[in-house]
Amino acid sequence: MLTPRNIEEAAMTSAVLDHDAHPAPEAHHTSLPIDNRKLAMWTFIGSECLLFASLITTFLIYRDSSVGGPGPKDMFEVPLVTFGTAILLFSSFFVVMALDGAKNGNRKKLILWLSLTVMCGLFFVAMQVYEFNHFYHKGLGYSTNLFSSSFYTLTGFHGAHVAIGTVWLATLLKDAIKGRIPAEKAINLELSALYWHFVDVVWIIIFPVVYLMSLGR
Amino acid sequence: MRLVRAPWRRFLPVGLLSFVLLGLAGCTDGSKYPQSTLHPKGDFAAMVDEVFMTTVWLALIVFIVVEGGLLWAIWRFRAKPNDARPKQIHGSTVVEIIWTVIPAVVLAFVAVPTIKTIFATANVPAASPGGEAPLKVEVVGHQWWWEFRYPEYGITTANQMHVPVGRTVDLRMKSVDVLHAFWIPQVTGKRDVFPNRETRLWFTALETGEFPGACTEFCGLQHARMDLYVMSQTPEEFAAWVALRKRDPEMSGAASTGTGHVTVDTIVRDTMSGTAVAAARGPDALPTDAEQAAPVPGDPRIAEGKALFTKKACAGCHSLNSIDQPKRSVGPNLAGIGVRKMIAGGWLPNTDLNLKRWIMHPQDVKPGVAMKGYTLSDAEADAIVAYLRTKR
Amino acid sequence: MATTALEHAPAYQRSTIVEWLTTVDHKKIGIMYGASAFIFFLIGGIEALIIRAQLATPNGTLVSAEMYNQLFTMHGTTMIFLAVMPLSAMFFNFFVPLLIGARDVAFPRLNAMSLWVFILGGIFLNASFLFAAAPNGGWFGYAPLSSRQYSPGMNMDFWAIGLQILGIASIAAGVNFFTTIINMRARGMTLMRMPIFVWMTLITQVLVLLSFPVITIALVMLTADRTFGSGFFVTAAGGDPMLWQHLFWVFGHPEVYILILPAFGIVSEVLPVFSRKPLFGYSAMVFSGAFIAFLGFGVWSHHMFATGMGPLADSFFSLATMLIAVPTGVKIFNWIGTVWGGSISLKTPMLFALGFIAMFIIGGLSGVMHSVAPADLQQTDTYFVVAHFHYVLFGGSIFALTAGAYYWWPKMFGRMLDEGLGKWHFWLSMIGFNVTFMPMHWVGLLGMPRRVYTYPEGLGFDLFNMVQTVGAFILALSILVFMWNVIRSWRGPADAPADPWGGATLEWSIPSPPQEFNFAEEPVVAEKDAFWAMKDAAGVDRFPEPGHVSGRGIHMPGPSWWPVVVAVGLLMFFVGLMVHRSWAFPFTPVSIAGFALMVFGVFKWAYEPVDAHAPQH
Amino acid sequence: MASHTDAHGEHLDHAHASAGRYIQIAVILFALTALEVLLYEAIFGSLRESSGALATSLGPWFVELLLALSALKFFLVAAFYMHLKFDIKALTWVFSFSLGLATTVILSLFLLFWYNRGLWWMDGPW
Ligand code: HEA
Ligand code: HEA
Ligand code: HEC
Ligand code: CUA
Ligand SMILES: [Cu+2]
Repeated sequence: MLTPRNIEEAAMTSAVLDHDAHPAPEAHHTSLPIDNRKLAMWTFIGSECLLFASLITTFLIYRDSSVGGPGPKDMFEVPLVTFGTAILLFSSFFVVMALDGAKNGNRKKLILWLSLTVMCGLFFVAMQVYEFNHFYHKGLGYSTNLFSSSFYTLTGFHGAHVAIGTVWLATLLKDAIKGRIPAEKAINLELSALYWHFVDVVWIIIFPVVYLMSLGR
Repeated sequence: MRLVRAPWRRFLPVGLLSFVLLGLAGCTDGSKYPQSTLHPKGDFAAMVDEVFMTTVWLALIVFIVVEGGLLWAIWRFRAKPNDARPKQIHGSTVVEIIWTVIPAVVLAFVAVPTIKTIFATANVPAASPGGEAPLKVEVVGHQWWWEFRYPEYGITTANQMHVPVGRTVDLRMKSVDVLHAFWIPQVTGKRDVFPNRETRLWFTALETGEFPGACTEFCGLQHARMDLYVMSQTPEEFAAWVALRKRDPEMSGAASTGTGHVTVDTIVRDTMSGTAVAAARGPDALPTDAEQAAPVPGDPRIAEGKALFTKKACAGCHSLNSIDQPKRSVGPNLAGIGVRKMIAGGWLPNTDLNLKRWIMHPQDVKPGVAMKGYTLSDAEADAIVAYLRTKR
Repeated sequence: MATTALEHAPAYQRSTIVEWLTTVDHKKIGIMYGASAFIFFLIGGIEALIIRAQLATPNGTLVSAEMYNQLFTMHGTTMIFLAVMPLSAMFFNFFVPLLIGARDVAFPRLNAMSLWVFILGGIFLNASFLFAAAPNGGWFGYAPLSSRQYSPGMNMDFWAIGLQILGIASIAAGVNFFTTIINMRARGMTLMRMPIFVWMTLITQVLVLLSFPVITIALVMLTADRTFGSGFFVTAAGGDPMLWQHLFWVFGHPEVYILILPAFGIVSEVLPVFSRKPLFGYSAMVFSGAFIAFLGFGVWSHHMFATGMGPLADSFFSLATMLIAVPTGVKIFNWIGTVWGGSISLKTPMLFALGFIAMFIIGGLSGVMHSVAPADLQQTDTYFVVAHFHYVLFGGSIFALTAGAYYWWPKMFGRMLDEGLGKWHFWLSMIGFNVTFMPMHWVGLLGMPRRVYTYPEGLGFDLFNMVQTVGAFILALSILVFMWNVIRSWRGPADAPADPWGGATLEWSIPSPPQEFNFAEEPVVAEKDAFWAMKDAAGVDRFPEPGHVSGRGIHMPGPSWWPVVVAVGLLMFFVGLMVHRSWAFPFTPVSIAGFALMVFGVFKWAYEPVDAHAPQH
Repeated sequence: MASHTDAHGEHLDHAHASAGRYIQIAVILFALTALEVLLYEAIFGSLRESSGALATSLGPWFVELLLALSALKFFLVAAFYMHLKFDIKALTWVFSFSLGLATTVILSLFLLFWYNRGLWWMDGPW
């Protein structure tokens, strides 16, 4: 019933964000062949689906109900967002490469791809700061109208997720540089990578649903 | 154990009995319960009552069978000294299927009339039972009173809605502030009233009479005191009432033509502050007709009251004219206030004393209302009351 | 069953307060959930008593309209979020690991954080009374009444922000328990061998995880409206109050099943033990629970029949709602099937469990009456609804939680509660409860709206209300009896046996109260009702008392300050949102400091070895 | 329990999600995004003039096309980058159930609002 691999995985069972695996020799046994933290991350991601669903619903219902003020067509600029989208997609790719490095104990590879990922994160956040600022100067404050409030809330929530993810990945990068992410601790990176992909995937929805659709119809 | 078993056997049957008895009490004497949903006097309410009673009877059967079974099992299988270990049964697919299907069947008997009634009540009938076109009434919810407008006649009134018996009433409703819900249990169910969408409701009163109603969506501080009355009148009486309203301009004079009238959009609504003052007092006594004194022609207080009504800025919020009034007035229309049944959102009987108290200290009676105190002396208040009594 | 009694290793000494503040032991956390939730329950109950005293007679003047509105809002909010949910959480915490044969939950420190966030959030909500600004917009805070324009005071800020705080606690706990149950079961405990209470807990967590984010977003938007001047629910800006209602009830209806499913689970544990007969139709019980939860996501608009959604929507939600009676009926019948043919011993836990069934049926049937959309047009927002939900919430949740309390008390504290007082408690509850809430059906149908601080004479409400008030005080008396029972047991000896009732599940196999590590040896399970199976295999009715063991070699996670620190930071962050009104500088120093503290705490937490301060064995 | 562990045992090996596969997926993802933007530009944006008949024929399906393309991207990231394809099934269940519910909530609220606003006047005769 207990394979060696299973025991090894089980040995890593501990609190979310715990970078140090459970040191106990006789650790918890897990019912499924999967780390608790990974299951928890997926559970959390499931919960986040509903968070973004509520935000997207609000945006869709309110997009065209504003009383006056600028609308999507006055604001959105496709090239900038396309750039942001590409950045996020790139970063998803980078982080799987980093994880690949981590799992194979290839520290150089890990550090290289992980730094690229973090840079993408920073770029995206910067892009959003720029965009918000730009919109603001074009006359779209947070409370200007329904469109602006629901747009900023939705993309702001997403941006906050990106920011948290970036900080998390940066912390791991620091660990990696210090050599604290050996192959058997790749799970630490895997968790943040899952989160990061989810954030990317949400943007994959936001980009057409919020930007392109608002411009299109 | 002695303490335990005896009441168990007795309690639920007794509970059940009182359930039924109380139910019967509720059903028999409608006159004691003027706001009852169980004594419909309108077609909408009657349709609802019918489907409701269907569910009541079915529920009662389910209740008796299931609770009965439960009690029987408890009694029959109570532990006895030296009981052997009971037979270990883990389930039975057949039984389980049976008791999945039976409730589903029972529910079908509820579902069919439900859907029928949903569709039967959804749309305003094209014509009254008598063939007449429905009477359109616009209902406007305010914190915390009701405005009623009759576009057919161009008249407006407040808190007391007059309708002809037998003619379907087509209500189109909206709010000027928060959500409210319009409800007159004896004739129709409730419907929410929104600031941003028109909702509809309808009914045909099948009897004449006075039907109390209430606002049932929590709408802030004085939600409890946002009642209303529906006066269901014979067509002749109703026509007379309309004629009376149409005569208002002759009776009221310049002060109340509605020009310069404040509407909710033009005032700052800081009066609804949640931290309101003293507790409201109840009415001192029940009204009798005698307390609502009829106006005496030539009474000097009437002229004085008329002047005060303008001077004290009452006319800023209240109109005494019910014709062609602007929408969304801040205060209720006071045409007809002289004989209205209730004041202050339908809960103070309209006696001279109560009216005077209201005019002098509205914030004591109903803390938080938009109508603040207006420093009136006793005599001034009497004069205004006398003047308002001429508005019939 | 390890029965080797070894010398006790020298215990790591901390002061009691520090020990409880920093503990990550699921049992201590459970007890703290229970204690704080019970205090909140008393507060909510006292609010209810004041409500009842005000309504005892027409034109009551005990409290002002404003005070009354605060009371019922806080009563509803408290009972739901600060009493029933955390009381269930007490049982999740204490018993889920025991029932699945685990040493702890998956994330002990996250668990501690949930607790502290909950407690601080509850204190925050109730602190509003100190500012005379308790929430006053009803427990569902309908917009636009809850917007700044119509609720200018701090009242609804407390509500919106308080619920966000509590939501974070719930979601964190949801992730934790979902993971624990899926992944921490003892060897051999397949999903279909789990005790039904664990199943219901699992389903409840799914509901929490999928419904709380929705209200979180609604509350964020409400807070944005109130604080930053956006117009999500401001009709003048095009905002639609219907959106609030939909988002609230998309959360709100699953929420009521969050309140009842744990209760179903408790009752399903109690009935078999006191009938000495296994649960009837185990898998039907599991699937009906899952089905109820699933349907629970598709019926939310039955709270909105009066909004005039239109006949198609009304029909859909009517039918979907009715359908829930089918799986619920399956549960009821299976419970009856469980006691049927058993040997029923009417101990207090059993009385409450049976009382639960009897009362829940009534509440369920009035629920079905609500689901008839046209009939609901007469019922909604009247005392008929108030009757419905107290039958399911008090007669349902509270009765079952009480059954659980009596049942598991010996395991939690090593002391028995007194049977005689327990019976007094039960009968007083039963009578008080029905006297309070049965007449609400009638007074509701006779036209009494809810949320009215007073009502006039002449509508025929007077007698009913007086009776209800008397009932509420009988109910209060029954709670006092319970409290007395607790105090008595506290004073008495800690001599509860490990298995006082002849239990079916693993928690009864270990000493009462359990040692820190729960199981000296991780159990292996081969069947449902694992402990019964073990006893059967050994051919005994009861095992001899299990001895205490040293636990040498068992490593448990050590205590930690960081969960408390993060919780405090979180609270500060939210408190900071209360006091400012500008989009230009969205965050006050308090918020920023709180945020910094939180980030600091998270980092320390992340880098703290799990057993940094663990007892040295 | 044994059944759980063993049934999924072979999935535990992450080897078949190789770097090469990741690169493949990345290329597809970019192609899809480019297609999305191209569609937008062809139908509404700068390429509108030159695309002519194509734009008019695709115009009514713009939203559907976009959603389909995004769904595809979504699926690729979830399946390969997030390893759902290789991990234990439980994770796929957790995610797809939540996702399904989220989608249902969005759609049904959208539908309800559309239906309701068509029934009653939104600031109509008032
Ligand atoms: C524990 C909480 C709980 C539970 C379990 C339920 C269970 C149910 N509820 Fe309740 N409900 C609330 C808590 C709960 N409710 C609250 C708090 C409110 C008010 C919120 C507010 O406005 O403040 C509310 C309001 C509410 C409304 C809105 C009323 C209104 O405001 O107008 C409706 C409408 O359909 C409803 C229906 C139901 C139904 C059909 C069930 C069903 O799940 C019940 C199913 C059970 C049975 C039916 C009994 C057992 C079954 C049998 C014995 C089988 C045979 C039966 C038949 C064939 C009928 N509830
Ligand atoms: C689980 C939930 C729950 C529980 C247990 C209760 C319990 C009770 N509720 Fe509750 N109630 C709600 C949930 C609940 N309620 C909700 C959600 C609402 C809607 C709110 C809204 O409209 O927004 C509501 C509304 C509500 C109303 C309607 C108010 C209105 O619409 O105007 C009333 C009126 O009678 C009422 C009464 C009671 C009573 C008498 C109890 C009793 O059962 C209480 C029994 C408990 C006690 C009596 C406590 C014991 C205390 C002591 C013994 C004193 C000890 C003292 C010290 C140690 C100092 N409740
Ligand atoms: C700021 C606007 C305002 C002013 C000024 C004002 N009122 Fe009012 N009045 C109201 C409102 C609003 C109500 C409805 C209050 C309620 O019941 O909630 C009301 C109600 C009334 C009623 C009861 C009507 C009914 O059917 O319930 C009377 C009578 C009345 N006012 C008379 C007066 C008199 C006399 C004055 C001048 C001394 C006056 N009002 C000044 C706003 C005003
Ligand atoms: Cu208006 Cu309640
Ligand atoms: Cu519900």
